[in-house]
Amino acid sequence: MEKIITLEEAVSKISDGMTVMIGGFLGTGSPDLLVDKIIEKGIRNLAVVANDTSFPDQNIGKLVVGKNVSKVIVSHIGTNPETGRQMNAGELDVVLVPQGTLAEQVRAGGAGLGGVLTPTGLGTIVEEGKEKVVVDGKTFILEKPIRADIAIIRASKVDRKGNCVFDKAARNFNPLMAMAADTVIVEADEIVEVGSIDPDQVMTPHIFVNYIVKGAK
Amino acid sequence: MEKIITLEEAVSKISDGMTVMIGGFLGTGSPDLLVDKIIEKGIRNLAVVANDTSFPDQNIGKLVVGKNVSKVIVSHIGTNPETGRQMNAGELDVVLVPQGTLAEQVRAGGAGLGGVLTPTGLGTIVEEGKEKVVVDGKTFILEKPIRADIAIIRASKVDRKGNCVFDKAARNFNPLMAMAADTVIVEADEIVEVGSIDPDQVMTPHIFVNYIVKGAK
Amino acid sequence: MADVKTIIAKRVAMELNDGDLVNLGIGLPTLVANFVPEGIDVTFQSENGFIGMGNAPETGAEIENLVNAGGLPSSVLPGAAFFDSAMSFAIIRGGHLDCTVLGALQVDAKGNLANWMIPGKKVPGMGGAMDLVTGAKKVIVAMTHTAKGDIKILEECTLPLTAKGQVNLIITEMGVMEVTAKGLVLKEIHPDLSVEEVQAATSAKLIIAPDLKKMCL
Amino acid sequence: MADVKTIIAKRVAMELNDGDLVNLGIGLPTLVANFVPEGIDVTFQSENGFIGMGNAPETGAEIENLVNAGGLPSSVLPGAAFFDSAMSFAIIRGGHLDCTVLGALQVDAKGNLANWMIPGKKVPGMGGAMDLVTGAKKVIVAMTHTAKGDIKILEECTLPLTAKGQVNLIITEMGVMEVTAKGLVLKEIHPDLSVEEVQAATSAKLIIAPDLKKMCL
Repeated sequence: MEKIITLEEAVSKISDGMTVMIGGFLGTGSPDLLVDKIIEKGIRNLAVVANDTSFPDQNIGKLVVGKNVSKVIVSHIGTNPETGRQMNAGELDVVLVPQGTLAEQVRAGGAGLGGVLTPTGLGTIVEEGKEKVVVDGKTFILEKPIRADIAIIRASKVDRKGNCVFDKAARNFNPLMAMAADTVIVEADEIVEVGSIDPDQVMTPHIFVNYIVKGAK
Repeated sequence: MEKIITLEEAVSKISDGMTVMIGGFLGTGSPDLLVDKIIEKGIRNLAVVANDTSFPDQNIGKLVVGKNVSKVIVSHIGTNPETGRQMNAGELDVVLVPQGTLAEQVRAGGAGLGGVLTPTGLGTIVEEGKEKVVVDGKTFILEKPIRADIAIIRASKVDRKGNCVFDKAARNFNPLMAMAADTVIVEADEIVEVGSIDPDQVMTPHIFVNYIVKGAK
Repeated sequence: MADVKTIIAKRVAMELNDGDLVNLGIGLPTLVANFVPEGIDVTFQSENGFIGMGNAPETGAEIENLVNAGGLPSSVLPGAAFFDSAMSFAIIRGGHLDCTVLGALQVDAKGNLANWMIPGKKVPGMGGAMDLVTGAKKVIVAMTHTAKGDIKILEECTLPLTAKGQVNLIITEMGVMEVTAKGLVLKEIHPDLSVEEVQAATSAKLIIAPDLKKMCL
Repeated sequence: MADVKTIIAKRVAMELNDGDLVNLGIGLPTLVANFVPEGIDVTFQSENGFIGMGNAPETGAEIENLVNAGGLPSSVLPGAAFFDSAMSFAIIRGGHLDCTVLGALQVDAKGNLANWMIPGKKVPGMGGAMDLVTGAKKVIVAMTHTAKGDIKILEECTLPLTAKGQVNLIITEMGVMEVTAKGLVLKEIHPDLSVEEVQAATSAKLIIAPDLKKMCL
């Protein structure tokens, strides 16, 4: 099964209205070529799950500015004023989630768990409308798993089977999202032969990865 | 803070009646010297959380044979006939847990989550006496987090701060248990200088590790 | 008659597809790896913590810390990846495993499986079996049709269940049975046997597929 | 008067202990790293995915994929470790973080904190703040006592909360206040100020510690 495809082929897997997970943290570790291609193709009405909406001129930030997105589920929008503007204008649905909760929700989506029981958000507006579960006298918010149609992630080194290695702080949400989407596309800074990554150092096993595109590096 | 201590000092942290997590899978990746020292010291009445009770002549298996243990929380006892004999004779309390549930319970204990919502065990005796939670129409068993007083784990390479690297299939429960105990002691096949492990390849960050003992290798 | 185990393992192998991730239980199911059809790429998981499992190494060529879920020496193929037990069962529970092949003490017309304990006699524990049967996309029971004459394919299991309603296919030396909403459908039959002979060895009422085929030995 | 931010950061640093894992919020709290007392070893976490954070690199010496949680270039010290966002927040939520230092829009006598949104005006999102304040063993609010004359230390917060009852200590240029069951106890005061002056800048009723000390500048 050949997983390496062109950018054009990769983005053809993404349609208007899909839920898309995008790896990265303020742009670090985000799949830049894939996002640029989404904008070029004019795909719209996407629901994006990501840590943040980055900066206006970077990755997810550009998707917001380009109005390719109708909903974002993120922990932070402060670095992208356009996200706040669209939210206040009623043009963009913004769901804000505590970062650790978001990470566990994505992990739960990938791990077949029914939800996440977290103390984070208790006594705040985050708990509004959510079920609470008491375990041994302690109260937790039940946060639901999150899955997506597509995850687009970025890795520094990927073998031709799809085993991924991430570099430094570019790891962040990437390995979690790779587990939680029906289709996973990785933008690889470097594509290497199978067998050249030490099996102990694989961070995302190849079985999670459907397609590989070569990044710009 | 010097973390490297002697075997004698390490085992002095363990007292009769404690709950002890022990890494390993049928002995692979288990801390052999620490377990032998527990037996030598005659520590008794331990509650052991582990994947299995290994073989009678190996690691946790020896603890069972030596009657150092009054309770085990494990997924499998089939390779150690003595565990079954003690269980049937009413000498040992055996709690059997599906392996994936056990892994998540330990992880939840370490990650501050209130519990695990899993479909595993539905319709079986595993669900007996347990709360169920329905999320979006699907039913899950609520399994509680597990923590321990002490975790004793095994790593192949550990730096003097406590950063751990595990080797091949010896990883198993070790990194999970390192997160879920009040005190964590790692038996290191090799102790290396701080800075000699690539920060991208650390599998258990040093902040989880309280003490390091040199293994037999 | 050709070796019974070989007949079963060969037939199971025909169920595997290119790109599949497969987990083989201990014993008979392990033999399936020897019969993967040429030209397809199947990845085997060992639930103690890796994918890309290869054959057992020859005596003397064992690799330290590399054992399978039965604790026996194992090997990995190029492109393998090691991980911890939480990741291993995230793969299993999260629906990333295409197929699991297990033995049974009993299996029934509703797809219930019992393979982890005989109360008062033998309680090895469920190990990873409950997660495997609950999480895998396709669950194949591979076993001899009867156990020394005792019937194992029942209208309803009497032993404690491993999972409820999760079995998809039962493959024995006598035939191939699919679990459907209406009951067990006999889809293939050993060329030397009559339908009556198979039914006589089966408590569950067999529905005979209109296009009943001869099993390929 | 010495630089206000320096006074605050220096005083916060005195709260750190040998072996602590500490997370510093963006802005003023970041300065704390410059004043860690000699002879103690403190590890800093960056919640986007590492521990062992060092100083910001000089211009031109930035390291690819190495940014802090504010997206700014960062560095790591020997013994650092990178991980994904789920692990990062397992550390935070799981009680492995000894101390978090954050700014506030408002903080109150009950230990409530508001620092993530001003409804209708500014909604940057909570990022990791809710998890940090909920999970850290010790929560220190480090901020200027008032915001351009506006009072920030209240009897009860009026802005949406970040977390309920989690703040332990408030450190400003005017003094050090501990959150207790009875209310805010003023434990240290700026040497140039009177208790009345501090109370005048504070809405919450201050309880004056019997052993009220002069703040060490």
